[in-house]
Amino acid sequence: MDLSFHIKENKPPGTFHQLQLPPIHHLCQNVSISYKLLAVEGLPFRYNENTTGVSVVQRLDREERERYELIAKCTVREGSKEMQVEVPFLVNVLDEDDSAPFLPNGTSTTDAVVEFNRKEGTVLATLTVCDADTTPIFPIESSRKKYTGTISTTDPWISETFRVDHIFHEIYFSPNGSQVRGTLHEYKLMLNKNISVTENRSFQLDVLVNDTEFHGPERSVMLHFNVSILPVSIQFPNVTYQFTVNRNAQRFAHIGKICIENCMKFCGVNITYRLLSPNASCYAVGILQGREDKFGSLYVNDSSVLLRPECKEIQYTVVASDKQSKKHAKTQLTITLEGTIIKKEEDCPECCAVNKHRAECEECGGVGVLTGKCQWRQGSGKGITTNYSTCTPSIRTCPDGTCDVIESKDPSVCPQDCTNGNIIGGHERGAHGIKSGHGICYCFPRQNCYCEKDDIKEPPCDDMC
Amino acid sequence: LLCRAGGLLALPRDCIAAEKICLMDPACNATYQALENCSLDKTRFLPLSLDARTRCRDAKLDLRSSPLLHCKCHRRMRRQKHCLRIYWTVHSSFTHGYFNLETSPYEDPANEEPWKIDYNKLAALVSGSHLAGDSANPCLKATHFCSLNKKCVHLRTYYASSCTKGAESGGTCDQHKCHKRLRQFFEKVPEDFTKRLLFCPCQDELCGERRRKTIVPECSFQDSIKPNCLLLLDSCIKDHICKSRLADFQQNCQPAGMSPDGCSQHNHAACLQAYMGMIGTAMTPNYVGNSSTEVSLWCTCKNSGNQQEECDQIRSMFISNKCLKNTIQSQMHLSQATLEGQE
Amino acid sequence: ARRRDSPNCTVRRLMVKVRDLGLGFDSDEIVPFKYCSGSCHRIRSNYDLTLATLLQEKAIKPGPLGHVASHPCCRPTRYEAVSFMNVHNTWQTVEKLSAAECKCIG
Amino acid sequence: ARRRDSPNCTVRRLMVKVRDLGLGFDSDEIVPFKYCSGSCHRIRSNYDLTLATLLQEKAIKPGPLGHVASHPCCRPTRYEAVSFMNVHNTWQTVEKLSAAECKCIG
Repeated sequence: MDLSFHIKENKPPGTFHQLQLPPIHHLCQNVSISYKLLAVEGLPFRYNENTTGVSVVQRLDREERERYELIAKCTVREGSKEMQVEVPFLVNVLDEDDSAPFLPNGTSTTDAVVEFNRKEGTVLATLTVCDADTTPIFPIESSRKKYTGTISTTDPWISETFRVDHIFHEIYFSPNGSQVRGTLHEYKLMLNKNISVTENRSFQLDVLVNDTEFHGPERSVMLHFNVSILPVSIQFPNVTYQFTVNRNAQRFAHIGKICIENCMKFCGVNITYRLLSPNASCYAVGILQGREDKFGSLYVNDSSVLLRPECKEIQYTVVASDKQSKKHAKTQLTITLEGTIIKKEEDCPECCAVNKHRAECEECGGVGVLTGKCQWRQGSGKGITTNYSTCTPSIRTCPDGTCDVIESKDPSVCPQDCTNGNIIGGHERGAHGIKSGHGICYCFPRQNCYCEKDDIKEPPCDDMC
Repeated sequence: LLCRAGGLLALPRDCIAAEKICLMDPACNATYQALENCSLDKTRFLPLSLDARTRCRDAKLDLRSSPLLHCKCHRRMRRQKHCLRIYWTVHSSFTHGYFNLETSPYEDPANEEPWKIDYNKLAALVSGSHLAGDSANPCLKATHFCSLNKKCVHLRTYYASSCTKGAESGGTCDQHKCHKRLRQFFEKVPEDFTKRLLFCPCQDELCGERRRKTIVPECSFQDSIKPNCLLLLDSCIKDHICKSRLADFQQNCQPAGMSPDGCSQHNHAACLQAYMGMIGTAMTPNYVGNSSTEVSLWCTCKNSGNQQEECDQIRSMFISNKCLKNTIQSQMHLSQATLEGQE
Repeated sequence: ARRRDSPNCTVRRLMVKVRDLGLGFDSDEIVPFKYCSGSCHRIRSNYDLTLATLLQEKAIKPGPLGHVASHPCCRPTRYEAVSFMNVHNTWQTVEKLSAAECKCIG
Repeated sequence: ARRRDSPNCTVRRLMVKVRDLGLGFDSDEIVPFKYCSGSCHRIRSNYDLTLATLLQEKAIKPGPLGHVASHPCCRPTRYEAVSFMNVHNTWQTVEKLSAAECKCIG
């Protein structure tokens, strides 16, 4: 059995507990019971043998020490016999908000640069404030209200454009050897909305941190963020784009990607790509862009054009424009058609993924093929694996675990990556489509996909079928 | 109220029946309505005013002759949640501390389990069939027994499939449904199977990991950040089922320093049942790792402020509970002995 | 000897190692596999009688196995999933693996 | 050579003498007989894949033909009756003789 007590810090000295002598003490004449408090040397506690009262002799400071582990010893004497029992006598010091916030390494200033990442929610910089007091995480609302962090500005643009996020966690201080809990408060300066590419300004943004329940001086600390918002340009690298396309390519064949300078670094900037073509009769190529994509994807939009001998080299102007700032950039794109036209195989499915075997796969074409024929990807064949065998219009892009913007245009392009229908047989489902499969995976667009070993014989179809 | 046709009718043990009887009597009905207002759920932990407390205490005294005062609930009953709501309505106003939940609302566990499986017959079936092979993994062997019992295999699939749905493609699972089906599994499947699945004695980490994964931790309790244990308790107390399971656990797994088996109730079966009853609630406990039999809640006492002690108390209910530790150890030895008996 | 009628369509149960399901899952667990088997001759129609005759007279070629059925099929009308842990202690669930109920259908 | 996929389940049509229906009607008329034929592979389930494996591994004995089906069946979902006059110029109708619509079921 442990004796455990809480004493609020900063309380004046006094008795906080009375050790009781059991009633039998008076009845048995030759029995004596006495108590002692051990391990009190140097500690602010006293035990009065006469009154059996336990008292604290000075105000306790939790930030100095928050826990005292004493021992209460009881001695029972009966004649010459003596019995002793010791039990832990724990004193926990409860916290009061009696410490002011302070800067852990004296830094109240930091830089916050906005360049390519201009998206709402981006954390630009973080500053920390310490407090020797504890901050309970439960219930969290009251702690958040207690320790505030507000942007102090009169500029409505700043209040609209930035916000401060506050999180805190427990840290330990070690004044004179014992470990005491305190709090590290983190204040993150964040974008509260997307910033235009043309925005270009620098200023100091101040955040007032206030320990609302501390009543002493210096209850608040001012944090300074040196904010610099750099303008970014919308321009193509000084090259023109050239791609060759095989005349046997089918609709939705991937041609390539178009990207302005630093496009992969941009965030929160909505760049859209368009093609302008002077030569309307040879208009074979289109450009698409996924919701999260930062580039444009070129694809074959009309495969019949590829078969026209008069269309050899097709010129386009590519326009990239930013919706918010209306800024745009242009560059040249040349598509060269190559290859001799091959006869399309009869009786082939429209979708490569339907083919279950290499032979029928490589004999047939299908939606999205680059050179007129589907490609067979031979897998490792061991268990359920991402490297499953399958028939695809292009091994480079399908299956790759991503249902990209071109594949999502038509269920027949790459059902392996895009299906949300049933997948039958040993498999693991990805965010879309098949993440891994057993043996050969084949799909019937808008119906099921199957992953199964090839050695489950299905009687071959005789010529009557 | 209960003297009819000259004979004293037995008190209805379950609270739903008791409530029906009480509501038929105007006086009891009025008292019961008064107690409903006292129930802490309604007052959201607001400290009751002095006269409210007196009114509530008088209401409870008035219930002395009503069957509501001593009614209980069964773990496997239909409308268990309704029964528990009645129980806590009657008992809520007298919860001593925020943490000690007084007595368990559940009927005495001893006469709870209606069916007894001839586990040895099943064991013979498994070891006789060429399928089981000579697996040294006791937890795997427990699944072989489970697969021979229709209810076990069906309800095991029922919880596992719903606890893993959505999570496989990087999404999030439906924890509420997962909890419900975990509770169904531990309530409806004979304990001969659930105990062996959950408390299988492991000698290696592969077996230990299978044991740890049995209740699908990624969905049943794990989260990206460990919550504070006070938050876990707060969520539990607000839910009648969790609160009841916690009261049952506190009662049946109460450690007692002086007692040889470490338990104040000396009933390992009741403690195991109470522990399994916690699975599928806000305070779902589980093995801490794959190389020890230590169990714990998924929570931390960091940032507890002045409630550090209460928080430590919640955590130590599981992590340093001698009664629970002995109970789990003895079940594992029992399973080990049964396995060795079959080989 | 009297030719006894084939057993009617019903659920049959078999304990199978997960590995033997042939789906590629690597697990040491055993699961119950329930399948439908049995005769559906009792509920044939005029169509079935005629089709059986034409098949027998080779007026119709059957094509691959099971492409032409001259009687209703003994098939599951309700399925069950099965969950298990694989050798990496990862939970996996196979949907519609086992037959929960069988009937003559079609 | 490339193995072409079996054609899907569909209605097929055959002109048949009433006598050849095998139902015992004595008539010189010819009637259209429509039946269902084709593959149902595209809607198999995990049950079917597993059953096919267990059959192939002889873990399950197939029993008489058609008692165990490891894929849905191509069967009529709607029937048609056929009427004709027999050699005694008496009208006769055979109910549910011909398939009006076929689907993969089960």
